[in-house]
Amino acid sequence: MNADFTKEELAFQHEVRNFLESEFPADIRDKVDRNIRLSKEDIVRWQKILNRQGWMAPNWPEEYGGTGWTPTQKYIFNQEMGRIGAPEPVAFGVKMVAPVILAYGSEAQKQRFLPDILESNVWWCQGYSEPNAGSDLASLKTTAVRDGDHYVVNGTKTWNTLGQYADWIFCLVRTDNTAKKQEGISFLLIDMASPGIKVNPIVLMDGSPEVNEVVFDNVRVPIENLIGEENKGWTYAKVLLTHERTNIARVPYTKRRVNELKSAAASRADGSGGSLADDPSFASKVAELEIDLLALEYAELRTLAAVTVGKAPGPESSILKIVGTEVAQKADELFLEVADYDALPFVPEQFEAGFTGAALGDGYLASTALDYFNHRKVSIYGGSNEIQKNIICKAVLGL
Amino acid sequence: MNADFTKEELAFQHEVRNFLESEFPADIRDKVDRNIRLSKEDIVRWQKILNRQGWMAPNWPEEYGGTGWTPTQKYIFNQEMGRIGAPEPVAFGVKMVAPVILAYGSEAQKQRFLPDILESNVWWCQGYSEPNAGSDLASLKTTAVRDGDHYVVNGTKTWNTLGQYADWIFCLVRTDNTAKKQEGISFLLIDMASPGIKVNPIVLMDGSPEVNEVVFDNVRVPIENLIGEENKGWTYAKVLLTHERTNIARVPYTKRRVNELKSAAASRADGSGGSLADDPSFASKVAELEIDLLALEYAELRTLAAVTVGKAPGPESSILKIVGTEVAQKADELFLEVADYDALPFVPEQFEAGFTGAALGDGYLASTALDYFNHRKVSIYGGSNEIQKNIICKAVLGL
Amino acid sequence: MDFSFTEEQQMLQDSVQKFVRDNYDFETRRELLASDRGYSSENWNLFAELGWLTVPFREEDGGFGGSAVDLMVMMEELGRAMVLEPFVPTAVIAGGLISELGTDDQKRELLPRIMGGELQLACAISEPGSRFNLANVATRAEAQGEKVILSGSKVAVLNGSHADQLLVVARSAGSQLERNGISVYLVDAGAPGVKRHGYTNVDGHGAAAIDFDAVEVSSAACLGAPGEAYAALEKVVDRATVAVASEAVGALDSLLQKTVEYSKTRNQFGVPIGTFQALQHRMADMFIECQLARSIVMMAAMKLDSSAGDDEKAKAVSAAKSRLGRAIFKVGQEAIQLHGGIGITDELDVAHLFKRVTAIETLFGNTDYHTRRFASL
Amino acid sequence: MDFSFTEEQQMLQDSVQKFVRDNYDFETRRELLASDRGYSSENWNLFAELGWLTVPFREEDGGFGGSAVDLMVMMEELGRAMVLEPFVPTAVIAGGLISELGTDDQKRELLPRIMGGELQLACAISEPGSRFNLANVATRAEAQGEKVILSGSKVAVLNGSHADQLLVVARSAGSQLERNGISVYLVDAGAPGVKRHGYTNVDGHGAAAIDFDAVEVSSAACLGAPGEAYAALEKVVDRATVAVASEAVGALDSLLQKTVEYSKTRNQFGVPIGTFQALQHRMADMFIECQLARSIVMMAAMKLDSSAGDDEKAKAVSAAKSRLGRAIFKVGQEAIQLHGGIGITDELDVAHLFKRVTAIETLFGNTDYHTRRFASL
Repeated sequence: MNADFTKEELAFQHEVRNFLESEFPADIRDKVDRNIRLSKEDIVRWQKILNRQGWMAPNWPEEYGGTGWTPTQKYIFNQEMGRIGAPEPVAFGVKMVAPVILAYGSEAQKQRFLPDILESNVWWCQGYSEPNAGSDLASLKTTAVRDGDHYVVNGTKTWNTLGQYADWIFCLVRTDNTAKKQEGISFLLIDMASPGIKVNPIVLMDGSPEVNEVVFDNVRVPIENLIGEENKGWTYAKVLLTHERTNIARVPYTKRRVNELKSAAASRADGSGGSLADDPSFASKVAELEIDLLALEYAELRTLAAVTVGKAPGPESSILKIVGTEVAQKADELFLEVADYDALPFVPEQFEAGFTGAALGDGYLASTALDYFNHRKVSIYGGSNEIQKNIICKAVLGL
Repeated sequence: MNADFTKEELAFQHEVRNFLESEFPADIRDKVDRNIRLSKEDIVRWQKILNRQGWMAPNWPEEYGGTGWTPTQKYIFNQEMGRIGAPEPVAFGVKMVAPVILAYGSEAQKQRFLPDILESNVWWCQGYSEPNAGSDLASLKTTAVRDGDHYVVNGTKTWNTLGQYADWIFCLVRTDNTAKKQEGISFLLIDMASPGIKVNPIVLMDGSPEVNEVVFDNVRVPIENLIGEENKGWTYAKVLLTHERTNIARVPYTKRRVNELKSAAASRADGSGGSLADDPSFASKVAELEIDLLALEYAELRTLAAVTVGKAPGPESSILKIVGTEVAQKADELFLEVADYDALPFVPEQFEAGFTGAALGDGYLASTALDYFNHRKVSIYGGSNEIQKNIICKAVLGL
Repeated sequence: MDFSFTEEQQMLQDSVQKFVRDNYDFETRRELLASDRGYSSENWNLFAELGWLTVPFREEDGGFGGSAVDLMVMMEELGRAMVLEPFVPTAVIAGGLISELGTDDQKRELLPRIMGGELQLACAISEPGSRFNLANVATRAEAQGEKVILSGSKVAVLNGSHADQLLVVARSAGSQLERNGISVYLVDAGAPGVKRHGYTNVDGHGAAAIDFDAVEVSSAACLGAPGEAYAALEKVVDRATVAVASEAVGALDSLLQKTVEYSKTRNQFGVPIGTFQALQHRMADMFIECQLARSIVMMAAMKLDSSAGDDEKAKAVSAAKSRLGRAIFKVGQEAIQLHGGIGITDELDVAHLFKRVTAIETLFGNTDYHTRRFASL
Repeated sequence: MDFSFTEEQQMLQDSVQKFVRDNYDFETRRELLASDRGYSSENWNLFAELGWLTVPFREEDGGFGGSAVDLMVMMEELGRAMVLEPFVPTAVIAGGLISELGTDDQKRELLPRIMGGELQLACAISEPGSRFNLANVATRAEAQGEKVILSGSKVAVLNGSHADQLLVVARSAGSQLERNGISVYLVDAGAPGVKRHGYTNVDGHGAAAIDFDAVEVSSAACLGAPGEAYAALEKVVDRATVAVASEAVGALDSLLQKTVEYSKTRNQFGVPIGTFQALQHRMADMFIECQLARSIVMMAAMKLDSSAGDDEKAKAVSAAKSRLGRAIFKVGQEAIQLHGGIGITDELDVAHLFKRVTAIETLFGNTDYHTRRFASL
């Protein structure tokens, strides 16, 4: 056991840091620092820069454009990205649909879809959840009925994140109504430009234009867009869910949040002549949060190490989801405490580029209540924390 | 609504306080202050003093020796008892078996048993739990089989508190094996001197000689010792469990603990030249505890008020059990923090009267780990906190 | 000691319950939120007609009686339905300050107009960096003959954008953190030098940041004697704290009730999620939190109405707000979590209740502030 | 970065696992607890034979290698079985101080005897009122020519009642809270003026309160140079902290495992209690706590062995002990609660595990102490 980076790892860290410092666009970095929402164009521009460097898809096999990095290198890369605030590539393409295509798609599908993901030419979104299939995802009802060389898709998908930008959607659809609920599901890729698709925005309580409902009304999908075998979609989705847990704990992101929290507290008056950072009881709460984050980081590193020696990460990684979201939400709570009344104004447009109205309160802090509200989602989505606990009980504790 | 005591209530408070200051024996008070275990003789002596004053059984009807107090008076009495550290009468007689006898016993049983309880001539203990019937109390297996004008009792009762002192035991026994499990249970009073009864001490993890297992081997019990009807015992026990929740939250006791905690912290060095009480983060924890206790106290007062206007206290009083035990256990944790290394020595004999060895550490604090260990029981006994939550779910929330 | 409502309190409760049942369903409230003012002037007039605006005031001032328990009864019902009308800023805070500090003339002039629903008021207390410390006042009130010149910046002024008149907490003497030297001035919202930047809070309630740029008022605009306002300010803010705490108690009850109902109808894995014991016990915990919050807020209201001393009253209020704050985090977060995705959408009342109670956690001092205030008293 | 065990570490783990499996079942341990010493001298000799007593020491001193990770591997297995032998006081703390501070002569004289199992040592650090502050030393070491006179009172001296020799932390210069001026002296446990009051801690481990009443030692009894011991003391106590933290990680794992097993066999309401989802999720929470505690203790051990600076190492240790402390309360309390009544009896190993981890929460600084130390570094 050794906590030190090797000389090679240190050199890699140096390389990543140099690249990010020089290539992460200053205007995007400024938006991140000021908590301005990034546009689709910002995101795509940054992803194309990453791709030029060959770092768009560290999780892919090298032959398709992956990096061939060791788990420690991936860890270093994520740390450095988080340190500077550079956003990870949007997950739906590179981390969610691509691994399914890589594992179960035909060679033709790989050639057709993967390069556009790598080059950020096509924006993907996810069509898993439905209004009546939340934690019980397998109870989904969207149907795909074979009609000649097409499937005809009908149904409604929900909690579709950033679907307003999407060119394609990957869906779990029911192709067999007679089988057990997990066994009649197929994995289908659908062009969002197909006739019969309607995207309805869902307004969240923080006012963010982030998720949508996607309605399919007799949408015709060519059968060559089916991944793998019909009725095997659940298996594909599930295997990938278990294996693709890279950075699920989001340690680098929360580390950055905690650093911002500490610097906000340091410059924040306590109302009685001092600074909030000097308040021992607040300092203890921040210390506990940092300590939790450290424990989480090493729990993740242990999981990565297990992967290195060939073990599957296994259901223990449910811990990373649970604790990762709890720690992030705790940071939001402490931000509320720092911000006091500055947390309360609801002026979402001040986080959009080009807002010219008067800033309210301490600029950065003015989003704290909205962040707190928005981030309630993280313990709900991606398999709610309750579902993760069920997994631990069943698969780890044998209960 | 009015938080002020009336003139009459203030006069009553004065009366109680004067009585306790003059009549609570100094030697017993000293033992309480020094955390020395009280002997059976101490307890009986004090109860007889209370009884001389007519205050032994505030929960009984006046005709049998009750006080006729209002709920506010009972509250005041409990507060004052707790303030000075005077122990409440042992519950098994006056608060547990007596209400059952009062409600369901024959006049002959009342005349035979109640006076001895009032006068502390007979020590009662409880025979409810069994090794395989804990939270699922109704699954008890101790049998009572009719044989002429006797029942023959066989089985094992456990978690029998202070049974080593007891003259009589009240038991739930199974009189019908064919009925549904709640419906074959009877309520039986048994003389502990009966042949065939064996009391085996159970050593708890704090070393305290507090609980026992009571084994019944063909114990013959006269049928006149049956309370009410055969096979109705579960109903009797359950109705009383719901109604007899006086002081279940043990607010006066925990208030006293918190005061002791604060004074211990005030005289405790923080290791760096100050006192622990001045430590802001410790002070915040104590404040939270005091605030919880205040919330609990008013939750209890609201329940008492509901009783006054004729409502049954109802399952909401499960809150009092849950929060009362959690708050008391939290106080134990904070004591551990105050005591640091002085919490650790295991010298239980130093809490027995007449101990002459050298005291270890700060006298009072030397019991803190033992208290912490011992008090884990409070969230387990009397219907575990999990069972209380089940009651809330079912009876209050309709789940 | 007595825990029963008076007949008047019972009637008041019935009256508010009827109003919200008839006038304040979620859709109606959404329309109000989307309106310019963010609340309904018709409702405000109705409040006046129903006599609710007299509740915070003493009988000798023409009020209903003005007990904290009266306020509690009313606010709890308003809280259940998330009523938006600015009752606390106008009637409890501004009205309370006038009632506590005002001369007889000032009371005669202003209180009937408040009770009649003719006057919207806001009180400018907080400043950038003052946090919850009421003595932290940098806004200056400089006497110039018969005039007083007000200069400074105020933030988080509740109802600040719609108020007709403003009560401005300013320092006529002393240094920034001192309790002495604090005064309250009545200022016309449209007076020269008053710059209002109105906005809506996350809970839908209106507020404003207001700059006072050498605003000239008559020295008679001071409520009572200059420099003596601190004690009354603390008292009135404590009363407002109990008012919003009571509102939160009602809102938390709604959150619990809606969560329990949802759990009985939402099916997952073939059964209602309310049959899952892990979720059941969490709802039991929510119930416990609601009951403890209710109990301690009731305690604070009763103490304010009792013969207890000032410090004991302040301590009771801080105990309540501190304990309530923990309940707000716990019950609010669990209500959202148990609702799942639907709980974080703007479509559902649960999200709005959550936002309101979260805002209340901050209002007039957050959990941590009140825990320390409790410990220090 | 590397998370795998070396072959030696793997062998060490196997060796300890075999020992506790063969020699340390719960009944055997109960007999040891009831014995005069409270542990087995035969076991101690076996530790020496197996080479375990060399684990904390550097290779150049004849040791196994002395990495913190080595210690962690060993302590975790000892923790699972609640091994009572005083490995930490003798080998980690006293041995560590000799190793860090001792002259070559002192090391040559003492270390082989420790590793050979011939010497029991105890280190007298804490004093009444010193709490966890290692610099808070009132015990005086007064030089008188070639002699040094030690006077003062020590408490909570682990292994203090059975040690052959004592290491006494005393002040040869400076004021009570100063880091400079602290020395460590080797004192014969039977020396005139040494008054030992031995007792057993709640976890079954022996300890003593020891008074030093003008105890005379040679000035050569000082480990290394007088007045310079603080840094080494802090370093050694940090290492001992990681050792007992690792022991607790093993014990917490045992608590979880035993609770899960019990829940599968204990029937209530006709089914095993492990089928109740509310209890299942609480066991999942216990599992999470165990994993976080294990991860952060591993982090601390790895940091101690790394090239990190002193403050970073100290900070890592405090992070681990702080986080572990929370896990101890949570996992320990839940293990007892889920066992119900049987869990609080002395009959069950669960109660003994609970007592040991509770004691470890206090040892070398409790949760709160280490949270602040983390924040201050």
